[in-house]
This record gives sequence, structure tokens and C-alpha cells, in this order.
Amino acid sequence: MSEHEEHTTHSQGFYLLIGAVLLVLTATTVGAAFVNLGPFNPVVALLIATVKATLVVLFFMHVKGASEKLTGAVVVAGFFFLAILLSLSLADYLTRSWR
Amino acid sequence: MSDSPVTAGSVTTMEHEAHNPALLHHFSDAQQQKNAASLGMWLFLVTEIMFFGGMFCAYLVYRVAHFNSFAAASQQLSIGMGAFNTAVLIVSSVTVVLAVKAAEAGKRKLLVGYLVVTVLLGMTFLVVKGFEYREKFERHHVPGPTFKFTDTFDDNGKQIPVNPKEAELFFSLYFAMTGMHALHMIIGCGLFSVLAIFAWKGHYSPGYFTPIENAGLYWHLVDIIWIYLFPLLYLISRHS
Amino acid sequence: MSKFLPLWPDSASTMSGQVDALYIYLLLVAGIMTALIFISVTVLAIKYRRVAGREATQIEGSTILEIGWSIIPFFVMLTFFIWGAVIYFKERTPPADSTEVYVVAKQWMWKIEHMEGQREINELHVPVGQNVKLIMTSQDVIHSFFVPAFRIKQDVLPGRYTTLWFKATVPGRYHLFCAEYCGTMHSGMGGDIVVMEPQDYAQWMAGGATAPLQETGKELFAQLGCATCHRFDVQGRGPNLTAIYNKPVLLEDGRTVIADENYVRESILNPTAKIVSGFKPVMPTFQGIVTDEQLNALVAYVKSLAQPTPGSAGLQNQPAASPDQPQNMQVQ
Amino acid sequence: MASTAVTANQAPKLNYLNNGHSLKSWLLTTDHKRIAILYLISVTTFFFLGGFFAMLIRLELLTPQGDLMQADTYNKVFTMHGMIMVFFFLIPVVPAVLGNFLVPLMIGAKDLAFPRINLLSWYLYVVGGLLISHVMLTGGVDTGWTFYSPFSTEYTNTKIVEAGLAAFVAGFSSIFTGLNFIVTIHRMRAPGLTWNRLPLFIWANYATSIIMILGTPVVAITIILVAVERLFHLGIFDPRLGGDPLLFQHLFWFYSHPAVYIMILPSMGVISELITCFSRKRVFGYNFIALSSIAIAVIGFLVWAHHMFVAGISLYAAMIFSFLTFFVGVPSAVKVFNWTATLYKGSITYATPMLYAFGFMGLFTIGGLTGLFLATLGIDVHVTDTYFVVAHFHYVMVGGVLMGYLGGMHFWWPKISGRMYPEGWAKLSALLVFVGFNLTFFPQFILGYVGMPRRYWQYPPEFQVLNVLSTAGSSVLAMGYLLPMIYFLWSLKYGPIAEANPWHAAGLEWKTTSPPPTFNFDETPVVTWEAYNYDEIPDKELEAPVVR
Ligand code: HEA
Ligand code: HEA
Ligand code: HEC
Ligand code: CUA
Ligand SMILES: [Cu+2]
Repeated sequence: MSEHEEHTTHSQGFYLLIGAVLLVLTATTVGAAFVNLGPFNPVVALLIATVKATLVVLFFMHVKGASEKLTGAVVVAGFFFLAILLSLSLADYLTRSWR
Repeated sequence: MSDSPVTAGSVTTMEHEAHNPALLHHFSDAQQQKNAASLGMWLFLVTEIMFFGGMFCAYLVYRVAHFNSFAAASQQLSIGMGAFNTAVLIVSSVTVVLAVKAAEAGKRKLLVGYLVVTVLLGMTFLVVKGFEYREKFERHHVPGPTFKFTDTFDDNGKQIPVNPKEAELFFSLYFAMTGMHALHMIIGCGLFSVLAIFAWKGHYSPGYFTPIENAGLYWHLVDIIWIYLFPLLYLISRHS
Repeated sequence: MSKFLPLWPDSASTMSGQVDALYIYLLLVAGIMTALIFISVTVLAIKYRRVAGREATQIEGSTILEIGWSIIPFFVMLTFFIWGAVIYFKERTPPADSTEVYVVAKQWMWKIEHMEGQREINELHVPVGQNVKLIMTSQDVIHSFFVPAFRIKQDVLPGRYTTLWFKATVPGRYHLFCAEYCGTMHSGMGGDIVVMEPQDYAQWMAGGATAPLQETGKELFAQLGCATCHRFDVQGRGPNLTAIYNKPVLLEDGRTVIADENYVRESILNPTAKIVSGFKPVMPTFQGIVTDEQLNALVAYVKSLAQPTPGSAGLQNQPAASPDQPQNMQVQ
Repeated sequence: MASTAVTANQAPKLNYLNNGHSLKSWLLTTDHKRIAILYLISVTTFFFLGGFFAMLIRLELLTPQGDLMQADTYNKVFTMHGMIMVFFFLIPVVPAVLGNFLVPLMIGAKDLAFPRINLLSWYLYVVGGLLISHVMLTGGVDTGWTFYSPFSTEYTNTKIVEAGLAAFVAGFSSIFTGLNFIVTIHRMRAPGLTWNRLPLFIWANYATSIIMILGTPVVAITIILVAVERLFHLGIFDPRLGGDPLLFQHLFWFYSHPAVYIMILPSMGVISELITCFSRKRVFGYNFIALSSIAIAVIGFLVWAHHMFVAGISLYAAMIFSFLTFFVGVPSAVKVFNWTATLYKGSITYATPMLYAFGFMGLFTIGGLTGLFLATLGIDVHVTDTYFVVAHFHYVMVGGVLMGYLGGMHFWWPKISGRMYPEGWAKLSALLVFVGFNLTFFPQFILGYVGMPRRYWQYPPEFQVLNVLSTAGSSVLAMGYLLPMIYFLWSLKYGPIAEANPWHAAGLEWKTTSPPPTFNFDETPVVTWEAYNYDEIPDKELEAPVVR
């Protein structure tokens, strides 16, 4: 079974490395919150969160290098429809006060 | 003729290579079963994304509408506990992924060890969360008749009074989102405890460790949700 | 229309003819399409019914046909969209010269306040030929103001204003319904719209009035102490409220918003939500202190400061152009 | 070939129905076909319950005054009618009954990918059903099936939390069904059964499952937020806290609009099967029908706020959503046109399933076109929340989905039960349903445009005539629904034994015996042909009409 499926697990060191990167990013995001970046504070926070999430999805959840393209498609679909929910809702809220 | 009905024969076509006790009868081989389980899990994770998505949508809409109050309320959260918990979850994700690796390598004791550590980390998270909640109770930051909020929003040194109602809204979302997340953590801890017992009993082999893998996927997703919850709830406008 | 078997609603506003025209167009297209499908199915089903010795002819499909019957209906639907959107836009944009009427909905009645001070319950008297703008809010759940004869409807929400306008054309008495489910007596939450000739209306107006709404508002403005901060002679602690209505306001956080009814309402109930640039957030909230009716009066008053006579100034359609942006009024 | 099947059947053969008779062998079964039967029984029960409430509604509306029941009772009645019909009947009906039965059969699999989760789905459904029955018996709910806040969160004192829980649990039942279908369709297809050889019913269920998975969780969390708001004062939608009641509507319709496609898509899949079989033809434009199902599923997520045009959303959002709504009309139109074109040069028989298919095409067209009326902003302002909307959705849901379901039930009844139903009675009931349906719901279009609001317990007297017509129609309709109930039950014992393939239809499900054995196929079939290869199924054997 596992013969005909090139397995995607990485070395232990690699996982520890990713873990360390995630911890550093956490520290960064806390630090960045205390710096006044004007409107860019939330942008930076979300950017870092997205990088972290991507690392988890790609390496911990083994989407990167998976023999199966379907998994990636499923993940992308999930976030795509979430984006629809958020953006079309905001399309209402952000234009409420326009005239 | 291609459409002739299947000849009525004996029903004993079940002689599959049933060398794996975990292989269910309706799959043709273990690979098919494994792929099915993995796809099923991923689809379930998508439902989780959408489930939390509803709350993220509410959060987004209200944050845009009541930014000052949200910032002021956010500043009342304990950034220390939040950051600590984020770190705990990240470490637990690492132990999970190492557990999967141990399972794949067939190292039973190592696998059990990692699972137990994961559960402990999960519990740590929940205990810290419990302390946070208690603090909220003590400071009357729990929505409802006893809710009180007198802090102001410090906008570059200018103190802007905050409508306590909107702060209450923030805390409603805070409790709904972190509460739902904590519920998922509890389920995850339970799941890994059971898996640890099974692993101890030797249910898994390098050829079959799908439950570990799938529980791992679940745990990582719960981690990802926290990765977003943390900056969104704790880190609004912390600079001053 | 027959009162026994009405097949078409009364038509009593400037909107109703326009909506009916679009409706008839839709009925026509839908009728043609339905007929097309029904007739094709019937004809094909009969023509190609099973007969001994004739086999079905297999056809794969035709990309040209597929594209054709995707694109053509789409363009037909586009006409629905455009026409419908134009009407909707008109329905949602009250003319500048509208008389304003405040509506407060609650389970299960409509409370109506005219600018001149008349109050009614479950009845609204309006003159023929006059644009009327309703400024509506609810004290409890969501309701919906629905006048079939005018072809208009708007949900009435707690916590904010929604608006609706119409111009009645035919005198008479028309149904007012609550169209959003609101509890036990939802079906009883109705009343009448009474459309009158202008002279009858004037006569009706002459009776029963208390003080005009903005006068009530003015009194409240003094009573509640608004006037201590919002002065008209010198710059007080709060901005001068003259002529803010329907003008853009620059906020402390750099955004600009239009000071419409909802803005004024919010400023009173939740002053810190939007801080006017250059001012300190010292205004106390009046939530729980003023009732919805009093709030309406205050809003009417603040608006009257911008409009010499209610509803007649033409400020509506010239937003950003005005040079007297609020920040010019600030001294601090 | 037909004869082999008959002989096979005459010998007492082990099939899924007689493989174990104990209650346990049913209640703990993991056989998708048995689970389908469990669903069939429970869903039918709820249909008649919902229908019973519909009759109460219609009786109350016979007169303008509210005389049959109290206003509160009426409100509870239409709420129960809507909730039961939507969550406990129409959403599960085609996927959970026909889909459960047929998806593995049609793709040549032994079962669904996760048989135990499939059983769990049914139990969740039952738990939800029991909860809603409990609510019904202990006071009911009166919010309408839409649960609009703040009425539901603050003002009503009926059993919102329990009813919400019922919908929540039923929602998870449907999520798991969808998950099971997607995995099964991806992973368990018989060798040779490529994506473009799949029956269109499978495509339709696949698209449906996508919606179930993406949409249902959102309504689940929304329901939880409402419950939490009532229980713990977490005011998420409360306007007094600066919350927005419209947010509830956004979240609710984000699911509940796509949910209407959960209902219609599987039924459309059924229609594709029926029309091809009874005109003995390859379907016209296979790819376009298949892709239009997916298109409907995806575009269906972009249009939800068309339920909120007068709710107080922004002018611009209303325009965006109106515009997007018209896009779903296109793939729906593609389907209708392709079905019609499939008839062309066919060899058509008028068996009962085909009559239902004709009914579907006509009534769905009317329902869908009036949906376009509602999507047109200027019209919706006038007719929203009136009986026009009620008529629209009964046309698509009853005239569309239910017709498709009944057609499918007749078509696959021989496969499910091993017996034929009585054709004459079936034709009569199809006629009753069609006539009764139009009499019930056509007057409601007029009522709506004249201005009668929905959810009204009493109404101005001038609307009475049209309401009387509608009530009269509904009793004809009730007859039309009771009849199949009776003759299906009758046929279980007295119906003629069905062949393996009584309709000489093309799908894989017809290549196994009727009723199928527990593991569906004695040998896993290998597919070497396209779907609907009716050219390869000789017509000559059918010289004598199939249908007597
Ligand atoms: C099975 C269920 C189902 C289906 C399939 C649909 C299909 C559609 N619905 Fe419907 N709808 C409901 C169930 C359904 N609906 C329910 C339950 C409600 C009320 C909920 C409540 O408030 O309680 C509702 C309400 C509803 C509203 C809100 C009304 C209101 O409350 O104000 C709207 C508005 O846009 C709408 C639109 C549509 C459209 C555009 C389609 C389209 O998908 C239809 C597409 C089909 C066609 C268009 C027909 C075929 C096409 C042709 C033959 C081509 C020819 C056409 C041209 C040339 C123009 N529906
Ligand atoms: C699948 C969905 C579905 C189905 C099949 C039906 C079927 C029917 N519906 Fe329903 N309806 C809805 C979904 C559905 N409805 C929804 C979602 C609403 C909105 C609710 C809301 O506003 O919240 C609604 C609302 C609604 C209203 C509007 C109520 C109002 O706004 O005040 C009306 C009024 O006529 C109505 C009538 C009918 C009728 C006559 C049938 C008939 O087709 C039913 C015929 C079937 C039978 C009659 C079954 C046979 C049963 C018997 C003979 C009874 C005997 C049995 C026992 C005693 C157990 N429905
Ligand atoms: C303690 C002083 C104070 C009192 C009392 C007060 N206000 Fe204000 N008001 C302010 C200040 C300061 C601002 C500008 C900052 C802000 O937007 O909060 C303001 C802003 C406003 C605005 C928005 C003005 C603009 O230019 O956009 C309105 C409208 C308003 N107030 C109405 C009222 C009414 C009506 C009352 C009485 C019921 C009232 N205020 C009582 C201080 C006050
Ligand atoms: Cu008020 Cu319905
Ligand atoms: Cu819809």
C-alpha cells in the first residue's frame, strides 16, 4: 500500500524547523501589533496569519507534494467559498452609507 | 451483449485480499479505502472552515462597523495568555505531525508518547483558556445583565469613550468564537486520548494508520483557526 | 377593480404604472417561454410517440444550439435586470422636495407623525400629487411597510432608519399591510392610506395638530441640554449643527460620511461611533433617555436647521461640491 | 435477456430485502439500500405530517376571518409546515432516498464509501425529527421557517432553541450524506466508468453534495448563534448592542438559497434519467447538462441576498445580487432546453414516470420564470413577502422537486421493491396531482400581485374567492398524494413481479436483479459504454408496449 504512494512525510528536523518558524512568526505578529503601521496593522497581522496557515497546510497537513491533486482542490474550494461569503456580505455593509 | 444482466451466481465474491483486518468489505483494496478516508476527512475540514466562516463573517462586519469599541475591548484581552496559547498549539501541531511520522515508521511507543504529549498540550491550552474566562467573569466582561465596560479606546493618545454595548458585542463574538474553538479542542483531546489507547494496543501498523493521520488533519485545522483568531481578537490596535 | 374577484391591484401612485409595465413585459416573455416549452413538449411527445418499427434517432447534441439557448435567454434576462434596477433606483431615491413623515412601527401597530405635528395610528393621510418620504423605524422586531396600490414596500428595522417614498395619484382609501412576519397579530398590523385632494388634505391638517415636529424637537434640544454644547452663535464644545444635514462630514479617523437621518440618529444614540474631526468625544449618549418619537423630533429639528422649510431645500443632490465642509467650522 | 432476469427472480434469491428480517437487521444495517428504505419511511411520514399542516393552513384561509384557529396557532402551523417540508422532507427526499439507493448501484459500487456514517446520517435525521416532533407536541415555534432575528432571538417565547437544534441535527445528517456521496463518486466508480460516462443523476447528486458541504455548516453556526443569544445573552444579532439583524438574514440565506438547489438538482437528475429512458434516446447535450448542475451549485452561492431586496441592504448590494441571480437562470434554461431537445426524434412512451417528467418540465418552467420575476428588483419590491413568492416556491418545490421525486419513485419502484405498481391508478394520480397542483397554486400568483401578504392568518374579504380556489385545489392535491401511498403499499404484496430491467433502461442499476442483492453486483461491472446508450438496447423487443 505505502509502496505505490510516494510518502510525503519529511524528516523530524524539518518539522521542528517549521515549528520554529511558526513560533517566530507568532512573536513577529505580536511585535508588529505594537508598532503603529496605520491601516497596515491588520493587513500585516492577517498576512502573517496566512503565511502560518499556509505552512501548516502545506507541510503539516502534507498538501505539498501529495500525490493527490484533489486535496489541494478541496482546500482551495473551501477558502474560495468562504471568500464569497465574506466579500459579498461586505459588499452590502460597505456600501450601506453610499448615496 | 454489453447490457445483459449479470448472471445470477453465488454471492460469495468476497474473497478479496483481506489480509488487512481493517479493510472493509465494500472497498476493493486498502489504497482505495485510505484515499476515501482521506478525501472524506478533507471534505469534513471544509465544512469546519465554513462553520467558523459564519462567525468570521459576523466578526468582520461588526469590526468594520464598530472599530473603536472593538479595539478598546480587544485591548482588555490578555495578550500574554493568547500568545502563550498560540505557541502551545503550534508545538502541539508539531507533536502531532511527529506522531504521524512515528506511526508510519511503526514505532509504537514513540507514537503513543507523541499522542500523549499532544493531549497534554491541548489540555494546557484549555486550562489557560479557563483562566482567561475566569478573568473575564471577574471583570464583568461576560455579556449579559452583569456586563460592565468602562475603558476607553486609546487612539494615538486620545481617549475615546466607548459604547459599552458595542464592547459587549465584541465579547459576545469573543466567547462564541473561542468557545466554539475550545469545544473543538476538547473533542480533539478526547480523540487523541482514544487513539493513544488504540495505538498502545497496537491497532496501527505502517500499512494502516489512517485514523492517526485524519485526527492529525483535524488538529491542524483547529490550530489554523486559532492562528487567525489570535490576531483578530487579541491584536486590534495594540499600539498607542 | 372588482371587489369580488380582484385580478389586478389598484393603481394609485406614480410608481404603480411603471411597475405594472415591467410586470406586463415579464408576463409576456414568461408567457412566450412557457408556451414555447409546453407546445414543444406536447408536439414532440405526440409526434415522436412510440410506433412499431420506428426507432429513435440518436443525436449527440449541438454546441451551437447550446450557446444559442444560453446567450439569448441571458440577454433577455439582462433586460429584466436593467429595467428592474432602474425602477428600484427610483423607488429608493426620494426626490428632494418630499414632505417627510415619520413612522414608528411596533408590535402590532403603525404610529405616524407628520412634520406639522399630527399623529395617527394605523392611518396615513396624504395629499394627491405630493412626494411623501417616510422615515421609518421599529421599536421591536422587523416589520414591513407595504402599500399594494402604490407598489412599494420597505422593511422597518429596529435600531436604524429606513426610508420609502411615493407620490399618490388617485384619491381614495388603500390597504396598508405589514408584510414582514412580526408575531401573533402580524396579519392584523394593517391600516389605511388615505389619499386626499389637496384642499381636503389641508382641511384635515388644520385639525388636531400639536406642535410641528421640529418645534417639539427644538424644545427637546433645549430641555436635554444639547444646546449647551451645540451653539449657533459661537463655537461650542460640539459642532455647530446648522446645515449639516445631507452634507459630508469629515471624521476624526479620516473617513467622510454623509450626514443623513441615520447619521444624526446614531450621533445622538451612539456619539462615539463616528467622531467629527477636530472635536473631543465628550458628547454623552442619549440611548435610553430619548424615546423613538423624541428621537424623530430631534432628527427632524436638526434637519430643519439645514432646510428653511421642511422638505423644500434642494440640497439632496449636491454632496461633495459644497465648500463649507464641516472642518471649516472648527476653531479648536 | 429479459427472460433470464425473470427466471433469476422466480427462484427465491437472496436480495437486500430478505437478507435478514429482524428489526435489528434493519435498524443496524449499513446497506445503503436498506438505509434508503429507512429514509423512505421516515421522509414519507414527515411529508404527510407537513401535508397535514398544509391542509390546516388552507382550511384556515378558506374564510377571511381567522376562525378555525387562534392567530398564534396559525403562526405555529405554517412554521411547522415550512420547517418540516424543507428540513425533514424536501432536502433529504431525493438524495437520501433515491440517491442513497441508486448512487452505488449506478456507479457499480458495493456500497457508499462510509456505510456507517450513512447509517449515522439517518439516525441524526431521526433525532432531528424526534426533536421537531417534541417541539410540535409541546408548544411549537412561531417564527416561520426563516427564524428572522430579532423576533426569534428576543421576542418570541416559543421553543426556538429546540427547533433550531432539530434543524441543526438534520443539517449534519445532510452534511454527512453529501460527504459520503462526494467520496463515493470520486473513489468507488466501477472500472471504465469515467466522469463523462456517469449518469446525469450522479452528476446532479455530486453538485448537490457540494452545496450540502459548503452551505450547511453556515446555517448550523447561525442557528447556534441564535440559540446562544437566547440562552446566554451573547448578543450577536441584537440591534441594541449595535448588532445587525440583517446579518442573520445574510448568514441564513447564504445557506438557504443554495439549499433550494439542494432540493431541485437531484430532482433534475431524475428527470434526465426519465426522459432518456422513455424516449429511448441518448440525452441531448450530455456535457452541458452535467456541467450546468455544477454551475447551478456554484452560482447558487452568489445570489443569496435576493431574499433581502427590501430588507434594508444597500442599493448597490441589491443591484449586484439581482444581477448575479440572473446567472442561475442560464444553466437552468440549458437543462430545460436540452430535455426538450431530447424528445426530438425519440420513441416516446407515456408511462407514469414520463408523465411526471412532463409535469416537471412545465411546472418548473413556470416556477423558475417567476423566480426571475422575483429577481427583478422593481417587481420584487411589490411582490416580496406576498403570495406571489409562496406560489413561486411551491411551483419549484412541489411542481418541480416533488414531481421529479414521484416520477423517480415510480421509475425505480420495481428496482426497490421488486414489484410493479398499477399503471392505471398511477396515471390517474399523476393527473390529479397536476390538476390539483395548478388549482392550488396558480391563484396564489394573482393573490400575490394583488397584494395579499404571506403568513397572514386573516385577510381582507376581497381576496376570498382566490383563496377558496386554492383550498379546493389542495384537497384534489391531497387525493393525488394519498393514492400513490395506497397503491405502492398494495403493490408490495399484489403487484406483478418486476423484471431486472422492466423499462429496458440503460443504467448500471438495471443490470443487477430486482431487488438487488446486498452487495449490489455479483461481479463488479466493467463499463465500456457511454451513458444512455439506448441505441445499443434494441427497441424491437419492445414492440409490445411495455406499459399495459
Ligand atoms: C426548489 C426550490 C427553488 C428553486 C429551484 C428556486 C429557483 C429560483 N428562485 Fe426561488 N425561492 C424558493 C425556492 C426555489 N427557488 C423558496 C423556498 C423561496 C422563498 C423562501 C422564503 O422566503 O420562505 C424562494 C424565493 C425566491 C426569491 C425571493 C423572493 C422574495 O422573498 O422576495 C427570489 C428572488 O430572486 C427567487 C428567485 C429564484 C430564481 C431566479 C430561481 C432560478 O433558479 C430559476 C431558474 C429557472 C428558470 C429561469 C426556468 C427555466 C428557464 C427557461 C425555460 C429559459 C427561458 C427564460 C428566458 C428566456 C428568460 N426565489
Ligand atoms: C417541500 C416543500 C413544501 C411542500 C411539499 C408544500 C406543500 C404545500 N403547501 Fe407549503 N410551504 C412551504 C413548503 C412546502 N409546501 C414553505 C417552505 C412555506 C413557507 C413557510 C413559512 O412561511 O415559514 C410554505 C407555506 C405555505 C403556505 C403559506 C402560508 C402563509 O404564508 O401563511 C401555504 C398556503 O396555502 C401552503 C400550502 C401548501 C399546500 C396546499 C401544499 C400541498 O402540496 C400539500 C399537499 C399534501 C398533502 C395534503 C398530503 C396528504 C395529507 C393528508 C391528506 C392529511 C392527512 C394526514 C394525516 C392526518 C397524517 N404552504
Ligand atoms: C457635552 C456636550 C454635548 C451635548 C450635551 C450634546 N452634544 Fe452633540 N456633539 C458634541 C460633540 C463634542 C460632537 C462632535 C464629536 C462627535 O461626533 O462625537 C457632537 C456631535 C453631534 C452631532 C453630529 C454633528 C456633525 O457635525 O456631524 C449631532 C447631530 C449631535 N451632536 C446632536 C446632539 C443632540 C441632538 C444633542 C441633545 C440630545 C446633543 N448633540 C448633545 C457634544 C455634545
Ligand atoms: Cu408587523 Cu408584520
Ligand atoms: Cu433564493
